[in-house]
Amino acid sequence: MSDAAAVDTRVDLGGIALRNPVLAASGTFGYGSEFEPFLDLRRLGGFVAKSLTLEPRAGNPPPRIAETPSGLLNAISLENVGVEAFIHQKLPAIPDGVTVIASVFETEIDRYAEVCKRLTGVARVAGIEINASCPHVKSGGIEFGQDPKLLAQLVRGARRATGLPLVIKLSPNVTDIAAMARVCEGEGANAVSLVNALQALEVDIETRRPVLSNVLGGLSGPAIRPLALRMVWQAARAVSIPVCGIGGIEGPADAVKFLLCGATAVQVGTSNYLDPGVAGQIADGIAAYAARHGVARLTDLVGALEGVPG
Amino acid sequence: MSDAAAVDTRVDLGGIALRNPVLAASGTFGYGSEFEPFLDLRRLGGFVAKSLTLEPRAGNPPPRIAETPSGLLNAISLENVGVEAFIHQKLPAIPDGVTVIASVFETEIDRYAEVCKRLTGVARVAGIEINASCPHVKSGGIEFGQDPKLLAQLVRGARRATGLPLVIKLSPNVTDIAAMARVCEGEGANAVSLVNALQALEVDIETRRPVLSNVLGGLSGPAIRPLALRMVWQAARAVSIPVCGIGGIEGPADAVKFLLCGATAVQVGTSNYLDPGVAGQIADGIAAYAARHGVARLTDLVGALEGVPG
Amino acid sequence: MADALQPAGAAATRGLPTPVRTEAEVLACQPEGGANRRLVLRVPGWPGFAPGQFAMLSPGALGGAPRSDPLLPRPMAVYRAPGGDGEVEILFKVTGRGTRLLADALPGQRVRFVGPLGLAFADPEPEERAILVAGGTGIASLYALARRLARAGGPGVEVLLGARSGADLMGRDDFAALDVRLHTATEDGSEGSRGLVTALLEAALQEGAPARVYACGPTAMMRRVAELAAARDRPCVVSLENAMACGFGVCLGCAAPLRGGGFALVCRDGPVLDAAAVDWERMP
Amino acid sequence: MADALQPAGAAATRGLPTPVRTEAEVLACQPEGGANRRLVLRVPGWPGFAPGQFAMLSPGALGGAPRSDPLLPRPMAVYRAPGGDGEVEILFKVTGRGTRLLADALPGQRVRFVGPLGLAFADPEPEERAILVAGGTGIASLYALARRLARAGGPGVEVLLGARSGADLMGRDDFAALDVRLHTATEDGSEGSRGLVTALLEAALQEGAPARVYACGPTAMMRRVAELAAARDRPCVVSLENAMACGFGVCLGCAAPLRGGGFALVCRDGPVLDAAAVDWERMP
Ligand SMILES: Cc1cc2nc3c(=O)[nH]c(=O)nc-3n(C[C@H](O)[C@H](O)[C@H](O)COP(=O)(O)OP(=O)(O)OC[C@H]3O[C@@H](n4cnc5c(N)ncnc54)[C@H](O)[C@@H]3O)c2cc1C
Ligand SMILES: Cc1cc2nc3c(=O)[nH]c(=O)nc-3n(C[C@H](O)[C@H](O)[C@H](O)COP(=O)(O)OP(=O)(O)OC[C@H]3O[C@@H](n4cnc5c(N)ncnc54)[C@H](O)[C@@H]3O)c2cc1C
Ligand SMILES: Cc1cc2nc3c(=O)[nH]c(=O)nc-3n(C[C@H](O)[C@H](O)[C@H](O)COP(=O)(O)O)c2cc1C
Ligand SMILES: Cc1cc2nc3c(=O)[nH]c(=O)nc-3n(C[C@H](O)[C@H](O)[C@H](O)COP(=O)(O)O)c2cc1C
Ligand code: FES
Ligand code: FES
Repeated sequence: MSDAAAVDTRVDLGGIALRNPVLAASGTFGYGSEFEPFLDLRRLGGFVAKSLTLEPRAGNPPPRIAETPSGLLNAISLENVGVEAFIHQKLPAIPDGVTVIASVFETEIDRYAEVCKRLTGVARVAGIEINASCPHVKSGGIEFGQDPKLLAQLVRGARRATGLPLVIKLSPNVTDIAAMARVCEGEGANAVSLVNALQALEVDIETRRPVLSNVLGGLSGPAIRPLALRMVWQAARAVSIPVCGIGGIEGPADAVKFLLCGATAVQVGTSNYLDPGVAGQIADGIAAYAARHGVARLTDLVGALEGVPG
Repeated sequence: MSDAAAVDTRVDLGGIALRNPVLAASGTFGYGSEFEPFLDLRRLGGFVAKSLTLEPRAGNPPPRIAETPSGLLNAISLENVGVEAFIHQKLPAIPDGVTVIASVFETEIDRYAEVCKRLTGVARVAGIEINASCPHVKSGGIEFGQDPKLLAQLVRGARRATGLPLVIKLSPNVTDIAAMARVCEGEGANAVSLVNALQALEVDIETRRPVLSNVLGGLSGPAIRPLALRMVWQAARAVSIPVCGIGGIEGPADAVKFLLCGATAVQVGTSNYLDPGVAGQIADGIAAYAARHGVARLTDLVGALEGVPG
Repeated sequence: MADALQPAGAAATRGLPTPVRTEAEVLACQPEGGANRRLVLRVPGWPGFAPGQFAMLSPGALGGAPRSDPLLPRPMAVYRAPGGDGEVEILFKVTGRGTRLLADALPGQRVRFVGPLGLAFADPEPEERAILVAGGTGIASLYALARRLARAGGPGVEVLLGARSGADLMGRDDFAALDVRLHTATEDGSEGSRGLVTALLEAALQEGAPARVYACGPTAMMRRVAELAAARDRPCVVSLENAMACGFGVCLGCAAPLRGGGFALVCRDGPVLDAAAVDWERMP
Repeated sequence: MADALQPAGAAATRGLPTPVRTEAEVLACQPEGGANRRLVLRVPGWPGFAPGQFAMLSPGALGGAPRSDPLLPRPMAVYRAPGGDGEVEILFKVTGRGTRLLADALPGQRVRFVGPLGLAFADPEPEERAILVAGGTGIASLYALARRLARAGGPGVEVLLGARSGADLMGRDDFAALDVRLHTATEDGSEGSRGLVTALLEAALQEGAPARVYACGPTAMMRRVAELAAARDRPCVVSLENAMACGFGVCLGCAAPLRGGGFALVCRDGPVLDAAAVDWERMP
């Protein structure tokens, strides 16, 4: 079987039916339409929109980005148009036939829940991804995703607020990623996605200051891929809900690695900046790999990693 | 002041007096003499020898290493000549005037303690670094450095076993690195060093297997530098004992970044493989930087990062 | 914030070509005085551009094998696109790793190219003189505008170029070949008047006739230009050179602070912005 | 384990030059048939080498600016060092990212060089014929030995080279110019006999006279060579091509499993190892 077109690329991400396993990651794909000059969005499984808050938010002052070895450090903060503008201005601009997952981040659980409520029942919103990598102000800035109890409360709150497929995006800044995935499954999440950017720091030795105005930022890009692969493999072994793999995916081979490690779908992030057409090429490339290896259904690749303790 | 030779480069790492802040990291510098063709070891502050166990140990079967974006993934495991061979064969081969820190890793606390005892009183051993990134077999493979209670017991055991300056090398695979540093300080450690390699995974999509025979490995090299800088900055703010910064240092500028983030000294690891002379160049380069910026003592650079919350 | 209204009148937003994402072929990469280079590319499907627009070039993957370091593409103004065959010229200065690697580009090699991006310079009002002020790499951002205005005729085009020394003045001969009034200033006095280009601007602004100022260069220079223009209340637009990751409005990395709060995205709402709208205090 | 005794008699350990760590200058990088290249370097302070030794070359930093991807240096046999002026030749095959980048090397560029490293081939006993068996990139590792043995005279040197097709046979003309008996085998029969080089070895081993076998190539080939030599109990040494990070015995990454447990470090205890000491079952 060497015809990529004949490969069944469909996957189900916790109730979100995807044409293929390749999504664009939140915060790296804008609200979708920015990519139309470069890419037919229908070639993707779909995309996760920029994370939304209840109110529109401005971000951090510049500098917001810095380059690191094979990585990108960013501190954009909560900048977004707000949930209402998303629903009424951004969503309608997205071409039909494109699967859209909304992403939510907030500083308090009830606000998370409120944004989820507003998104529920909106046509075109196929599911909600909860960005748990936000500092919980009351707990002195620890991320929701770093504390099992906080995370459980967050998932519970979101679960109560919406019947939509609920994907919890885990923070990688933890000791035990498997435990966090289990918490989400226990609270009724339909899937988990990981990893978000890793907390990191870059310094300018001439100014003696952090490069980013926000001091700390999130590290993304190829540099973190081996860390993300490890966490995805650990999470996928720990839960029975689907896992969405994210981190440093540059091409089809990288996406296949995540599938083999147990990811049902993947998200492409930073690479969209470097090459706005790359996500489509990755979708095609995975099918080509499957065809080359006589794999009829991409779901047959999920968790097919060999030579590992059962 | 533009004369590098006039800069006072001496630092004190928890009772270990160093000619300059540049050490070579454990496991990347062998037992020292391997580098003599390439480098006068006296140009360094010193080096940390390959971690030692009570008995000699063979390592993992190949493949043991893999290349990742700006990184190196390795799973050498516990391979070393054992503490006795180190004392009687390796140490004597190290030229005089070179500061040697011994490194210890084991699978149980009493074995850690025993190795520390054997090293205590041995001429040439200026201090002991405890590698806390080892899986604790009894606790199902969690690293000593990942659990505050285990870590406390480990440091207590080592502290009882030796009066030598005790440096605890922290595992980066944790949620709260500052808390781990505080545990070490509380148990009487003289310094902490971080980071060890980050747990990671690389996959071969043709064989569908992990690239390393050991499945998981440790990620090191430039890719992890921004993560290491962040953790060093957080640890240095949390404790008053000296911090030794490690992770992805390629050149003098990188070393200076760690000093500014609060590291009293640094360790150069993976870069020694790529360029066996690099550690000496880094030592010289830091002094040159200080001279260029009119810094009389390198200790004046430690923690001198500006533009960060007090 | 991301959706700040794009400052009125600063930039032309209509009829801009749809950008392409492609592998451009290197036709030539020649020394151009000082640390400057002239890169000539063939861009498949090149849709044309409007003065002020830029492209993202990825130096990382140049050569035999893809690499992820350096990771980010570099923003470069479209200097000129002679002929309709997709030939595109970039003038750049070697300032760091990315541009140093770009300087190694060999004919036949391919480099990822995304562009043209951003908004374009709006023309002056019919009665306005155009005063173009550029320093350092900013010179490359103003050549296409100078060329168009020179050909359009009108009350006249004044071009003021500044650099550290004569050798650093990129594209000087190209400007000289245009029907513009060209003045240069160098800090070492090796060419034109000694000193900063902003001194030339002060002189140029003496003339009473209505004028519109276009500026691109180091932040400090653009800020000074903005002040001088404001003092004589001449409309002034600047082309900013913030660091960028994507170039088309999705990473939110290129934010420039605006007076009265919020940010403009230099890549999407600019790079051409109304100088009066920029909060120069909070510029990095 | 790391300190396993280095297999007796396999390699020469005495009088090896002290390696240098330096920036080598690229003098030339020429096509050499198929995917092969001939790289000529000038290595400052070159101390000479013994046949079997190798060097670590860092493709990552080639070109205008240092980069950390690809990170690791690549091990390459010292093919030849004509003249005493530090000129060093490397023959390599483009197999992946690193060698693809190395193939781009331009005269005048610099590449980090550490070497010569590893142990050298021990000479045969006076009465022994030498049979050199090489496949693919392994050919490069045996040329210097063939050259020395040919000049030394003795009972004779047989060189058996194998590759996929004739174009892939690196350095064939250099071998042909030596006073050795040269036989080639290609899988597609485009040159020499069709089939595997190990078939040539079987024939060569028919002769009764004492012989010592030297082999370098793909693991499967070396393993087969080891079996054939053992069957006729001829001493056999192999030069292994494990992946390496450092090349001088500190990363412990290049471990080769030994019969009876433990590992040899290919870079330090080899690359030349006694074929009978290697645990071929556990080789990756
Ligand atoms: C819209 C626009 C148009 C430009 N046009 C030109 C041009 O025509 N000719 C020219 O020589 N230069 C131009 N620049 C500046 C050019 O992009 C930078 O000089 C270049 O990115 C520096 O990269 P580097 O790797 O050599 O330097 P490095 O300092 O190594 O760059 C490291 C990182 O910082 C970013 N960066 C550093 N300085 C700048 C800067 N001044 N602007 C943007 N990003 C920066 C790089 O993109 C990279 O992410 C333009 C910038 C912008 C925003
Ligand atoms: C002692 C020794 C001498 C050698 N001499 C030569 C020679 O003279 N000519 C020649 O063409 N090749 C030689 N090789 C093999 C050569 O080192 C590899 O082909 C090369 O490293 C592949 O690098 P790459 O980036 O092109 O391939 P990639 O697959 O991209 O390399 C990725 C990683 O795998 C490692 N790797 C992959 N394959 C090998 C391999 N076969 N051996 C060692 N490391 C590998 C690389 O070092 C790198 O870390 C030698 C190897 C050794 C150990
Ligand atoms: C500039 C930038 C902005 C991001 N914004 C968001 C966001 O708003 N919400 C979110 O869940 N993740 C956000 N991310 C994280 C990415 O979605 C992704 O999890 C991370 O970058 C790792 O994937 P990558 O290595 O492919 O980029 C952002 C990443 C970057 C680089
Ligand atoms: C091959 C290899 C072996 C290592 N062995 C040890 C070891 O035995 N003990 C230890 O404490 N750290 C060991 N390390 C970790 C390094 O000392 C260092 O903490 C880590 O590599 C990060 O620094 P770097 O990025 O500069 O390499 C090893 C690292 C590598 C790459
Ligand atoms: S550069 Fe990405 S938004 Fe402007
Ligand atoms: S390559 Fe590092 S020990 Fe052999």
